[in-house]
Order: sequence, then C-alpha cells, then structure tokens
Amino acid sequence: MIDKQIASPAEAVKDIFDGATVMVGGFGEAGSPIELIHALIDQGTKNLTVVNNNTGSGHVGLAALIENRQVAKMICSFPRTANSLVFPELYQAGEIELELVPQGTLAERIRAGGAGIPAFYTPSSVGTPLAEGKEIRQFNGQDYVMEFGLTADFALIKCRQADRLGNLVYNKTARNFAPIMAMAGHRTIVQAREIVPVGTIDPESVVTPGIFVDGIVDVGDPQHESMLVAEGRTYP
Amino acid sequence: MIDKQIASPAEAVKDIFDGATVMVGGFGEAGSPIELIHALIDQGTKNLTVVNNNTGSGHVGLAALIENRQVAKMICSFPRTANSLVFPELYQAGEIELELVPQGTLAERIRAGGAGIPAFYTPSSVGTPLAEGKEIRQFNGQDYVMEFGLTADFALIKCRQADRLGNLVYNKTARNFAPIMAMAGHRTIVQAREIVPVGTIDPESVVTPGIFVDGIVDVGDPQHESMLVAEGRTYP
Amino acid sequence: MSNAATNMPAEHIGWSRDEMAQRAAQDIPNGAYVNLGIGIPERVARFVPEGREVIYHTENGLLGMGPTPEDGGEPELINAGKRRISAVPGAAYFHHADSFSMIRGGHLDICVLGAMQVAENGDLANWSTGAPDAIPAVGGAMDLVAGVKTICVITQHVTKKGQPKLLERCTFPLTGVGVVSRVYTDLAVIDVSTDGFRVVELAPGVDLGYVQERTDAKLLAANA
Amino acid sequence: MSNAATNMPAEHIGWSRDEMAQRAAQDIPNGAYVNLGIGIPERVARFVPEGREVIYHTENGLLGMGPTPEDGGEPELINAGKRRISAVPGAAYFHHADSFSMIRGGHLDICVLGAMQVAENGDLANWSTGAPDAIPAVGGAMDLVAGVKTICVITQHVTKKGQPKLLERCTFPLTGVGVVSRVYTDLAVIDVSTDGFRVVELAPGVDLGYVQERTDAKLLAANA
Repeated sequence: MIDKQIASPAEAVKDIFDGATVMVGGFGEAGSPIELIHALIDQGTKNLTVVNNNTGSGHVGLAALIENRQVAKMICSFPRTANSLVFPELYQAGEIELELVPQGTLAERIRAGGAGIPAFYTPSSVGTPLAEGKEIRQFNGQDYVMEFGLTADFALIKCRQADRLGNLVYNKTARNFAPIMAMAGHRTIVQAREIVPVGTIDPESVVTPGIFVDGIVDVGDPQHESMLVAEGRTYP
Repeated sequence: MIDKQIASPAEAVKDIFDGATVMVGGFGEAGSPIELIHALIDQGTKNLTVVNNNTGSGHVGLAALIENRQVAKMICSFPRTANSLVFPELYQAGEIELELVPQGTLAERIRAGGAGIPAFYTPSSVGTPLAEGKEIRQFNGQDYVMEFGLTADFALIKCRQADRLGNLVYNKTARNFAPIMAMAGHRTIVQAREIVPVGTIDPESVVTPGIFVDGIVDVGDPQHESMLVAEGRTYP
Repeated sequence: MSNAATNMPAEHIGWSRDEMAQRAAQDIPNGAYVNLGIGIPERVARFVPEGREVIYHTENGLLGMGPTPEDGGEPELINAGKRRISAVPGAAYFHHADSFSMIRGGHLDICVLGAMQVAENGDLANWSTGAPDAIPAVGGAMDLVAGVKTICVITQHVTKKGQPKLLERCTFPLTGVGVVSRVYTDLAVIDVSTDGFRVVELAPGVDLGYVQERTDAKLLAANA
Repeated sequence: MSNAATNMPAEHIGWSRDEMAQRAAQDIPNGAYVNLGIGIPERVARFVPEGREVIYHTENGLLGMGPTPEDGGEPELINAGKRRISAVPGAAYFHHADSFSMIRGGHLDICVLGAMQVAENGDLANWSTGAPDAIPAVGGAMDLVAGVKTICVITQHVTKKGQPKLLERCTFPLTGVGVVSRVYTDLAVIDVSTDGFRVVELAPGVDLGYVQERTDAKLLAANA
C-alpha cells in the first residue's frame, strides 16, 4: 500500500541537507507552510537557496529562517513587504544573495521545471534591467527573453486536504505557488490541515495529483503568520 | 451583465471564416464537440487548419468535416485510429496536409500559445525524424528541440457544466485538450451539457475560468461519435 | 518647468484620488477582465457605473475578486497587495502559473497601475528608483505590462516634491517599453499617442498650460 | 541469423503474451507510477503481485486508471488506446498539458511499451516503418520515452515474418535515442547495458544460443 504520511514536521524535513534548494509555498502568509519552516529552523540546516515570492514578515516563518542565517540566497519577485524586517537588513549588509525574478516569470520557471521544459521565451521584462545579460530573441517581430526552468531539491507546501496518496486540494488564494512547486520539487513535502480517506476528494477537483507529492504531515490547526506577527512573536 | 450564452450551434460558429485555424477539443470521441462541428459542416466554411489529437472516425463529426473537404491541413499527433477512414484516403491522395506533432509537444504548444510563450524547448522527439529541421540546443549537456506556441482563431470545445460567465467543468477524460485550447483560442466556443446559475460551480473546482471563454451553447443531450459510427451514420 | 509646481498646493486643484479613480472607472466597459494595482488603482472598482459587470483578477490566483469583507475576512483570501478580500459568485481560484498565463497570454483586457514615471513613448517605470541601496522588488508589474491588452496608469501628475512624472524619457529603470495607453492624473486624462502625450480631458479649473508646466514632455491638445 | 527463426513455430516455445506481461509485472514495485502502452503492455496491470499498490497513468488525462468496467463503461472515460476504462478511488483527472508535464517532467517511474525494433544502445523504434505511403502517427510515444524514468519494452522476440526486432541499430525511424532499459520478449528478459544487450533471464526451454540466433546483435550472458 502507498502511504505518504509522515509523523511530524521534524521527520518530514529531516532529509533536507545543507546547501539544498528549497521551494517554499505561499504568497505572503497565504499558503505559507509555517510549521514545516519552523521544523527546518529547529533542524538548523544551512546555506539554503530558497524560492518564495517574498521573504516573510516579522520574526516567524520564512523571515525567521532567514534571520537564523540558514538562507544563503533568495529567489523571489518581491523581497520587501509591509512587515518584512529581516531580509532588507541582511541584504543591505551584503549577507544574503538575491535573484530577483518577475512574478509571472518565477511562476512559469517553476512550472517549466516541473514539466521538463529547460527553457522558454517570455515577453516579461524585455527592455528592463531584469533582462540584462539574458538572451533576447525575436518571434513574429517582437522581442522575448529566454528564461530557464527551475527545479528544487525540496518543495515545502501547505494544503487544505490531502489523502494518503498525496492528492491535494487547497484553500482559496493559499493555492498560489503550491501546485507548481509540488511539480518542481524533487521531494515535495506537504503540511495538510486535514488528511482524509482515499476517495474523499472528488477526482474532478483534485488540484495536485498524488504523483507530485512525497510526504504529508498532518498539521490540523496551523499558525497564522499575521497573528504571530501582530503578537510580536519570534521563532525559535 | 455578462452573458456568454449563444442560442444555437449555428449562431455559435457563424464568425468562423474560410482559412481560419480552429482547435477542436477531444481525444477520440471523448470531449469531441460534435454538434459544433456539424454546425460548421452546415455552414460550409472552407480551407480550415484544424488542430485535434486525431482525425475523427467514421463519417460523422471531425471525420465528416474532413470528408466534406473543409479542412486543408490537420495538426495532430495520431491521424489514424480504428475507425478513421476519411483522413488516410485524402492524405494518401495528397488532398490534405498533415503536421504531425508528438502528443505532449502538441499539448505544450497549445498551452504555450495560450500562456503567451512564443517558444520553448522539449526533449521529446530529439533524434527522431520529427525533430528534423528544428533548432536543437543543449541545456545541462542534454539536447532539446525548440517548439513554437500554437494559437488558433477559434477553439471549439465541449464541457459538462458552464455558467453564463464561461466558468467550465468537464467530465472525466473528456477534459483532455479542452482547457488548454480554451486558452489558445482567440475566440473559444463551448457546447455545454448543462448551463447552471452563476455560483453553482465551486470556485475551487472551476477548471476553465470564464476569462478563456467567449460563447456557450446549451447542448443538453449531445450525440456520441461511437454510437453514430456503430449505426453507420453519416453527416450531413 | 517643474519648479512652478512647487509653488502650488496641488491638492487644492484638480481631481481628488477618488475622482481620478472614478474617471478611470468610466472607461471600463461591461464584461471587461481587469487587474487593478495597489493604491489608487484599487479604488477604481468602487466607481464602475451601475449596470456594468466587471470581473477583477488578482494575480495571486483569483478571478472574481470582490470588495473588502465586512467581517474582516480570512488570512487565506487575499489580493496581490496582501490585503484581505472577498470573492464574488462565479469566482475561480487557480495557481500562479495559470494566473500569469491569463496575464501573459493577453486574456486580461485592462490593467490599471500606479507609476513613478511615464514617458511620451509609453515607457513605464513603477518598480525601482534605481537607487543603489534600495531593495529591488518587482512583483507582477513586468508581466502585467507585457501581457495585458490595455495598460492604464493612475498617478498624481507630479511627485510629492513637485517633480513631473510624465516625461520625454523615463530616468528610472523601466517596467516595460511602450506599454502605457492612457494616464489618469489629478490634472488631466492623457493618451499616449503615436505623436506623444495627447490631453483627452482636463480636470475642472485646470487649463492645458497649467498641465504643460507640470509635464516634462510636450502635450498635444485633444483636437490638435 | 534471422532465417533460422522462420523454421520454428515460435508460439510453442517460450513465454505466452500473458506470461510476458506477468514477468514484467514482477519488476513493478509498490508505489510506482506506471504508464502502460497499448497491446501486451496493457496486460501487465493484471499481474502485479498482491500487496503492491501501483498507480496507472493514462496520458489522455487520468491518474488512477482501473480495469475495464464490467458494465461496459462510458464514452467519456477512456484510455490512451481509446478503450473504455474505470477509475480507482483516489484517482485524479487533469488536462493534456498537465498530463504530459507528468511525463516530460520525469514524474512517472515506469513506462512499458511495445516495439517494432530495439537497438543494443537502447534506441527504440515503435511508431513508423518509414514506408513512404504510410500514414504517420506518433501519439505520446516520443514524450513517454523522453520523460519517464524507466522505459521497458514488451515484444515478441521476432516479427510475424521471423525477422529479429532486437538489433545492433534500428533501421526504422526512431521514437527515442538510448531510452530503453529492459526488454521482455517471449524468449528472454534482456537488459540494455552499457556493453549492449545482456540476457537476465531465459524463458523455460530456451537457451542463450536459441535467443542469439533470433537476435541481430550480440547477446551477453547474465553473468558475463
């Protein structure tokens, strides 16, 4: 029998190694797998390259992972937001690397990586500093920039429901990057608000089929980043 | 108010012009928008380029459109199947053009066209006759072939449920090419088994958001190609 | 030209922020698929005339964005500005690659964005001043301007310091090349035409000369 | 070498079709994601040993394909061979681009295909004889061999006319270059090693010389 359930966040992240590339789901706090990130902080894995749209907020979750000096490089589209305190300081001190990617290009690179497409052309960023040094090519008289597919050693995501096979459905705009990161992660770890029996999720409504998922942890009552930030919480 | 409903298949296809490129949903009979195809036969539009995985079967639906000499060129992956009689004969007589594309490349080209990606690289077909004359490029020491995004003037597809905004859900493996053709068609026409009030389809389960859909025709009790073929039916 | 602006309290002349949003809203037709940027652009949704149904897209994965929820909303239903929102009946959720396929693939009709600078050739700069110590952040702006059929800008005509934002050429790093169709400022509605900026409409009490003084590019009159 | 084969009634020696499928099924581990080609490969699913849960993918948009339905099935639930199928609990439907993302992206573990020819370097030809008057048709074969982690072939060792199908080099147009890992024929199980074809297992009553006579490439013994 196939059973992808893992007992704890700590066990789920135990194979993540120093220097790994880790995709972390979420757009702001929506979809952020905060318990998995905290387990990664507990584990102390270093020198990570992290792919996320942002850089976290306050001193919890992704921001705390960065603050704990576990992240060598961020690949993201918008590294500063209302409550992002940690990344800007480290970046200005030259202590963390940044690869800035337009959000749609980031999404497409992740999707391409998961779909076995090594490179593609996009109109986004043509004529801007973010296209500098990249191949520009014309199709039908218009300029496009070549971008590379992006994969990761691990993807950490969050979902609303999962079954033991790894079929997933999400909650509203918390879906965001999770389905494509699940595709692009060589090992995809999911924290699920609920693990349901096989057959519960309508086959017509599965968003991430189990083939993209390697491990599932039950986190029934996840923390909310904005509430932790509002309370002034820190991690660890 | 937005209302994409159209009264009849005849009205739905009336803007399709001679020489148009038309994507037609379906894999074999599953998902084939047979009533829309028959309306196109009634209309007599000529010199079409049709994109479909196959070439139809028997003397109804897509096969009948080809038999009626309305199709100048097929872009497909598998132009012959058990009951495909029409295409092979015309092809061997040199009366219809064929662009043969591996199925996954066909799907990705359609998806790319709908997603604004003019070209991408794929490992499929490298080293085979289907890569001849195409650009080969190495990424990470492996060869890939460049393929172009594919769009169409029209897409004709079939779904299980639609609402007036054009949100769609499909039925089982009849989904196949429809969601990506809906993206790649400049004008996407849908025949729906059922048109339901807005709000009926769960926003988490919408497969094709209405933005990709231009017209919806209610075809409550669609014909099944295999039954028509078994009965020896022809069209018109 | 720009010095003149500093002598005037700009907030007393021309359109308010809501009036700018209201003016932009008049140009959004029934059935349009629209993406609204953070700030003044977000206000446009409040002013779309009765009888028009407009579908709002937020690039983090929702078509059918509704207004700010009265009950405070929920942390997993947010917009691109990370503010809590609602979803209208007939909404659809999707992942980021699908969302930007809508954008890049030319499926959205109108995007209304803020701007730091707009050039008379339609170039837009709205993500970075190019200052060496700034934290660069681009989000979805470059994808939106590259993909959406019509790009409109809503912006104050000049910066808080009175510097013109409508220029012959942008001096800040670009977001996109030749992408802007129309600019709604507190002083005027201005089209980017093949001949440059063309004033379509002036705010009440504002004349062409007044707007020209606050613009670092030549303005063409509507009927010129 | 090939002439010898025509003198023997091949169906009386070696494994039957079901036995070939059964042998291949032994090599499919628990938890594998598997795509089975049309013909003998389809039969593999019937023989997977008890206690192993295997998920079958059909490239027209279903993960979790089940057996032929006893009630005759329905026209909108079919497999890649366009035959009516069922779906198991825990199945998922998806569109063609997503389906081939699974394939091309390396997410499927095993694909079992038929073959016209297999070369000792792993080249596969299974879509066209290259005859000038043939209607070319490729389907998903090129995507499967390019993307799936392990490609296995099930085929009769020789053609109906007794011609070898395992060769030094394919003469038919290729489906993929160096893609085949293992071949299950009616006579033997043969790996494609860096040194060429290596016989892993012989069918009952068949010896290496017998297989070699029917093969147009050198066969290495299992322990060589």
